[in-house]
Amino acid sequence: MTTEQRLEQLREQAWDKGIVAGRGVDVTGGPIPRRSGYYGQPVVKPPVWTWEIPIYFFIGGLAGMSAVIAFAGLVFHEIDLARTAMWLATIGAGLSPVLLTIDLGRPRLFLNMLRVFKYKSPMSVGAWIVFAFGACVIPGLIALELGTRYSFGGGTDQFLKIFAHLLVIGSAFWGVLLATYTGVLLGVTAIPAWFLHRVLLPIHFGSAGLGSATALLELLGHRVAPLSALGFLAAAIETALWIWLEIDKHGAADRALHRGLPGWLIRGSEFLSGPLALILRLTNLVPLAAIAFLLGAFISRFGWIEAGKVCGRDPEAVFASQG
Amino acid sequence: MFSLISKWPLVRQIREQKDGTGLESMSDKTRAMHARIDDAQVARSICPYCGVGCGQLIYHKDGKLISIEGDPESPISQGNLCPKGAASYQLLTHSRRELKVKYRAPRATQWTEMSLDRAMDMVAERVWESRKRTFITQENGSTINHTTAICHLGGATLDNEENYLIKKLFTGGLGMVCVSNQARI
Amino acid sequence: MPGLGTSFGRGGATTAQQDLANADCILIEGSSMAEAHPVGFRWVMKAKERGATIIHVDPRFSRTSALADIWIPIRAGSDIAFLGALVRHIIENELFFREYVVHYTNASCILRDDYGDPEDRADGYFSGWNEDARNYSMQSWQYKGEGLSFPERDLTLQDSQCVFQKLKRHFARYTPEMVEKVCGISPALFYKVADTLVKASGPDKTAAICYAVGWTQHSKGVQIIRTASILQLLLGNIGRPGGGILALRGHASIQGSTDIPTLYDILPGYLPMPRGGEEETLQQYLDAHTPKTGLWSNTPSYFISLLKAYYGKHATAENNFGYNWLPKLTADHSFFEYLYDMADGKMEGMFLIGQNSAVGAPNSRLQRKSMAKLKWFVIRDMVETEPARFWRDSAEIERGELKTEEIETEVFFFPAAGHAEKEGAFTNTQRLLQWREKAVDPPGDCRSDAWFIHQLALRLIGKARAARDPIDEPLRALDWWYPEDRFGEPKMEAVLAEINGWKTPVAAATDRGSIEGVLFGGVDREGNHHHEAQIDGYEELKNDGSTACGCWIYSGVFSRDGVNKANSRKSRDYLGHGWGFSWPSDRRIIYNRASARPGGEPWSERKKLVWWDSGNWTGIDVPDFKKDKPPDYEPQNQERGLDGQRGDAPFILHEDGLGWLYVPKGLQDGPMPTHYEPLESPVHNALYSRDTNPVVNWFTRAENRFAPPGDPRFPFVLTTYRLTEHHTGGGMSRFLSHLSELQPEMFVEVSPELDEPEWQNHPSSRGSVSFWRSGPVTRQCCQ
Amino acid sequence: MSRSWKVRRSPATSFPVVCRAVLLFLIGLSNRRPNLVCRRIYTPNSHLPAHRMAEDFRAVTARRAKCGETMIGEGTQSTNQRRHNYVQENVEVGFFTGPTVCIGCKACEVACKEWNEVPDDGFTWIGNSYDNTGRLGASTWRHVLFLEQDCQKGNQITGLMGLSDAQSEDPFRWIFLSDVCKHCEEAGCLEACPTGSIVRTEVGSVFVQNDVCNGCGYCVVSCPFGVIDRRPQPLPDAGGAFKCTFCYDRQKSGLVPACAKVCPTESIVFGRLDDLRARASQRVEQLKQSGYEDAQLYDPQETSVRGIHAFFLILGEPEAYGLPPKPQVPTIYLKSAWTSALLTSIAALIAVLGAFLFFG
Repeated sequence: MTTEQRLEQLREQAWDKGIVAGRGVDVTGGPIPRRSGYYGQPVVKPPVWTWEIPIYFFIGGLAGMSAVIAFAGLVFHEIDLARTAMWLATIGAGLSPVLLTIDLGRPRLFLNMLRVFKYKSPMSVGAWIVFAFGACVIPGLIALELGTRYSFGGGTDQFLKIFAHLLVIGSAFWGVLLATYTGVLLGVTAIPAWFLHRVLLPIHFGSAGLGSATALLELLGHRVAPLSALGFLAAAIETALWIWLEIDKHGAADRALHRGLPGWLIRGSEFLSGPLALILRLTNLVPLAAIAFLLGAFISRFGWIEAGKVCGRDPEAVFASQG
Repeated sequence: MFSLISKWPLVRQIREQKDGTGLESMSDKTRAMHARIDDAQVARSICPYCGVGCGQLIYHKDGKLISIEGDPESPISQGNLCPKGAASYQLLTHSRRELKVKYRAPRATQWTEMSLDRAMDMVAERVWESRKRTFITQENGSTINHTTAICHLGGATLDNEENYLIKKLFTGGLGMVCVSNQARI
Repeated sequence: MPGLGTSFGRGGATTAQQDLANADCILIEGSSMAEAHPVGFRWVMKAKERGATIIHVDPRFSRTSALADIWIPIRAGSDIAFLGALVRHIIENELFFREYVVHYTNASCILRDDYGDPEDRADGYFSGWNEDARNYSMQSWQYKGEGLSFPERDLTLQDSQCVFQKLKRHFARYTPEMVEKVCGISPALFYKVADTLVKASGPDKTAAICYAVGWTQHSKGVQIIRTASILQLLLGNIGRPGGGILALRGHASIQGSTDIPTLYDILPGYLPMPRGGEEETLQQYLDAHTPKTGLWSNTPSYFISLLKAYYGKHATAENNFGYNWLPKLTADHSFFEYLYDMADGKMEGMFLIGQNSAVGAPNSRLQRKSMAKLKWFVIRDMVETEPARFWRDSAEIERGELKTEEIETEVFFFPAAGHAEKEGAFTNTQRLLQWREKAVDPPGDCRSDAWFIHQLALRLIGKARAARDPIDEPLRALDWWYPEDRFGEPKMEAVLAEINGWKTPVAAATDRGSIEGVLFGGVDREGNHHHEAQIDGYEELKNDGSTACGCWIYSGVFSRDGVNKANSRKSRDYLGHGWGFSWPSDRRIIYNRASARPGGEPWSERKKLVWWDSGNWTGIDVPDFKKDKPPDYEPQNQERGLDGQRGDAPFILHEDGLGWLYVPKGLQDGPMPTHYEPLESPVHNALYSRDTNPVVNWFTRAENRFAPPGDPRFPFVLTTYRLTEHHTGGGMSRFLSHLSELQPEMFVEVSPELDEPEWQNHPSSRGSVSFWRSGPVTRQCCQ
Repeated sequence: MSRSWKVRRSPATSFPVVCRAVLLFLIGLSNRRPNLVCRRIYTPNSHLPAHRMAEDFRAVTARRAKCGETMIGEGTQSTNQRRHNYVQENVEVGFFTGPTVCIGCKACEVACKEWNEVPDDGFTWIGNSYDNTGRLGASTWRHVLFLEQDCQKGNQITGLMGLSDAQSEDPFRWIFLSDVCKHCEEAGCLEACPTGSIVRTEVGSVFVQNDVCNGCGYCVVSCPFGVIDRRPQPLPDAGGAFKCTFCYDRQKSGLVPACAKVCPTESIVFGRLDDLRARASQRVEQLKQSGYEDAQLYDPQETSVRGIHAFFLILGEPEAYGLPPKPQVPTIYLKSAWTSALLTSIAALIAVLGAFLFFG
């Protein structure tokens, strides 16, 4: 039935009875707004970031911490481990800018990231860290590969080795910052669920990065004791962070972390990379523990971004955080 | 090359020891920025919407409209406009404005385009014939000289001069009496 | 505007918007001024900032109410009861401005003994009612004495037949208790308003009233305005700074469209259209419309000058200046009447210029169906509005009532030029003519409406010259002399020059262009001698054909000095002298003689405007009075014209020069306002046995059903209003993204008490409004 | 000058859900209470200068500019109309916006979009009062709030309210206020921007350079007021971050920002920041004396934002306007977050080296 026919019916019904029955539904917000703030409108803006950013957080953390392991491997003559770790770091260093660029509103202006250096902007510092990390890791890997194969012989190899060592030290330096700065990036914002946990976030992202690097290296066949120890450590820290997060609640301000989709994502991821990984390691199911940890670390980043979105849309969270 | 590097805001920032939030980060475009009405001509006009009669300044350049703003010297509006007045630039430039004469023949289902001259000729012909058919010179013994079979309904955004011409032609010339306007609706 | 016209003399706002800032109290009723006239409302806000009290009386709590000091909810259509009660309150408690009322109003005039008031039998009828013809004979409404010009008066206001006593009696039952019953306004609120208004009036204070279509569109709109006029006259607020009644017009040139009307019953300058039968000859017409005294006593000069403007050299004393060429009225030819002709297929063609009758006019469904009966239909607009596409895309097509393939109507759509693409003048709500300069050429085939009329006229006049048919004589005689530009657009200043008026040629002169005050070289399109110098004002108009003037009240706008005053842009004072031209004769606050005491000195220093100073009227505004008539002037032996009016008679258009509390002529529905219910009111009249205005033509027919008053099937009232973000039918706002996004849907606002599920659909006897509240998306299907 | 920004908690109101007050009509005239006593009498602002008709109006307005009254009527002398050299002279400018004269016409929204060629952002009927804009965003740089509240506005009498003895059972007020980017003294977006696209201009405003912005989106989460946003596809110029530019291009040419120029009741006042602040505090005092007991300035100078260039006069609490009561610029979190990050980094280095040392 067309709207016009329906209207015609209504008209006749009206002429006969005066009143036409129908269904009514409440207007949002009216008569007087009962929702907090201005008709429940968000006070701050939720992040516009999409899937690229949590994946970048995961890959960046993994790559950064891989560079640290590579550095330790080099120092303690675990050359194979160091090489694999450097490969991971390099792949990560290559993927990170790609992911970041895809997420930009105007990818063609990516280079503007290096237009200025603003120490008060974690994004600017981060861009320079990613740049510096890439600048160390990629030549570092090349030097390492060439140097360890003794392709040139003699002095050149020696030079390459030293060069590789220096670059791997640099990689480790930038890598560890790459893995942790992302926590600062989220912590230094106006989103209550993030800034209220600005101390926890770098620790979490750091340990998740370290654990992920360890787990992936283990899955790639490097079943050595130091990695196992690091795996235990990371899982233990994640368990501790979970407990911290459960205790350090801020009511409405960070309820996005505990409720709904982001709540379950964070809780689930912490379970995977915390207690579950720990138990699996204790029961010597190392590959399973590694997978659990990787999965947890991966999901966790989505959880945190999602929490930011939910929290950003919630005016009460902002008011509560400023109460 | 050197000049390119020296234009790099980072270099400028380091040289001037700034934190990158100020003028050192401005692009050439920003530095050259100015209001687009700066070198425009202006016509003084009146807002076409309600009866308040706000003064408008119509900025135009090379036969193109650039912007419409309130006229600060108007004793009524003193430079202000309401949302409709503020949107009057869009009123004149929006994409759904019709620019062509359109004709619909009897029983046709579509418009056809037509030249302005031809349409005017046809309208004149229709008026002429209808008037001839329906003109009444006498009724009940008195001279009335009118036609009631052609009517006019005008909006109230027409100029006084346009209304004057309408009344002069339709009533004074053609003898139409069914002449009405938004003012009586 | 018969409401203002009959009360004061001129059908226009008595004051200027910026003068509202000087008011001590502003009563806004029948208007949501903040929403419909936001920029005009700035002066209300200015007044509020200066300490004035803003009162908004409206059924709906609108943006205006939100800014007012007092919002009074009133039942729709009960305005006369409320205002009438204020009148009663002021009279009963002796709160009126006695000196003003005694000297400047007709309170003291004595009525004939056979005058009968609706109060006599509480039936709602005045004396002289003719039930068969459904109209009044107005004989019994007249004054005692020498007609309207020299009535008998009792300055003590004690005579039981005087207007004041009749007014007192007429409103005697309009008590606060009655207000509570009829309007739903509690006595406490009523007294609050009454006190505020009275305290803000007097020699040192003034109050203003603003209204809009919330009054005028009622079946008794004229009488609501009349009640407000009575109130303002009693309080002494007319013609004084910060006082007056401001009629708020909804369109750029509504005022202009009545001053220079495209209306069936009046000619430019409010001259009545001649009627068939009783106005067969020019002399009969002039006799019927020329009073002895007042400004209208010069009607022959105004009318003959208009005929000279229309027919130029063809209008001669021998052919009665072409009076026979003017069509004569034989009936009501208003829009509502000819709509039925259209519906019946009697109308052959229609011009719709810049109007949207398929959306904006009453019973739009009937409008669209009637259009399909036309032979040809010409529409001019900037966008393809609903009337332009009634034949292919309308509710009737969708409903199957009309079929595109069966509609015989030929439709011509002409794209119109916008306001910046043509020149011309608008007359705004305060009678101010403001010129618009052309900024750019119109795009494509867009042309001004003047171009259209001009080109049509040239074609038709050409046909008439070729045809030699006697009925085409007026066309051949029509003085179409206008010079044009390269697009064929007539020069609008030439039209304005004709509207202002000039001296007609007396003898062939050689060098026209060099004579002072002759515009456009004094020649027509063929280069023939056409006109002489401009005139400076309507005072110069003559009834012998030596002057021509297109609209006498606009005379002076383009005078001998050759300055287009509508385009002057240097405002010298707060009233805006030097900016535009305010008719008549650049008077910004009209009837301003009333701003001085009868003796000529200002009522107070704070409220001074115009005063008598050493032999002349002078002041801030242009005096709306004969410049050198002393305040103590008295006509000795019934002189004619302005000399027949006293020196303390500010309302110079009225024969007696007085403000009319009581209107002895000019109104069909009674000399004093009486409360009637609106046509389809859900309740009966609590004051009189008659429910609705007796003289109203209901225009009832099958397609246009009405519910009788008190019909239990229709217990609710639906009113409409303008949103700030939109304009009338929407042709100038719905197509603009920046406006539409602000109010993208139609919606209905409902009192919470009535917010019941069945209120999803709002039916009336002619249609229904349906809206969906799920989204909450709303949609109105008009009528 | 008192920094009058403060937070007060209103007592929980127990007023019933009030009539929408947009009464289309009244029938059934029951429930009227007769014999009400007129208790509250409106008193005009007695301290305002008595206006004399005959005086030149510019002289009057010049005098009036010194008190807290609005600028309506100042004409070409109004700071909303006259040309200026603020950019060339490095004068800090601001907007002072108040709800007591705002009529909710939305001219500021339209004028902003017309001048800055901002696209429309959807035709959605939200149904929140008369507000179909919702909030500030990438394509909405001015937003007029329509706030319905169940309390009285000054001494306003709405229907029976304000006259009855028991305050009223149906208090109601409708407030309009034009919201805009605050142009913070310490601006979160400005500090966060990695590209230097966002800059502080000569007049103290915060300006996004559209040709530089690459749309990283970090400013979006760094604004404590939720103003700036990234423009989504398919709108023109999508991908970049946008917000109020303070009409920087106009200001460079000596023109007033479009929204202030257009405002019919001069509810938006543009001018020198110090002048505006002085005017604003006077205005608050004036309003408090004339019955607006809950009038306050919203200019958070005591928080880390250190004041805003576009500040507001509000009635009631900031939360109702969607304004954060204590906005903080995110950079205050830098220290703790970076400390945590650096300690984590050091700990990670030690842990890895340690693991290899002890377990290797």
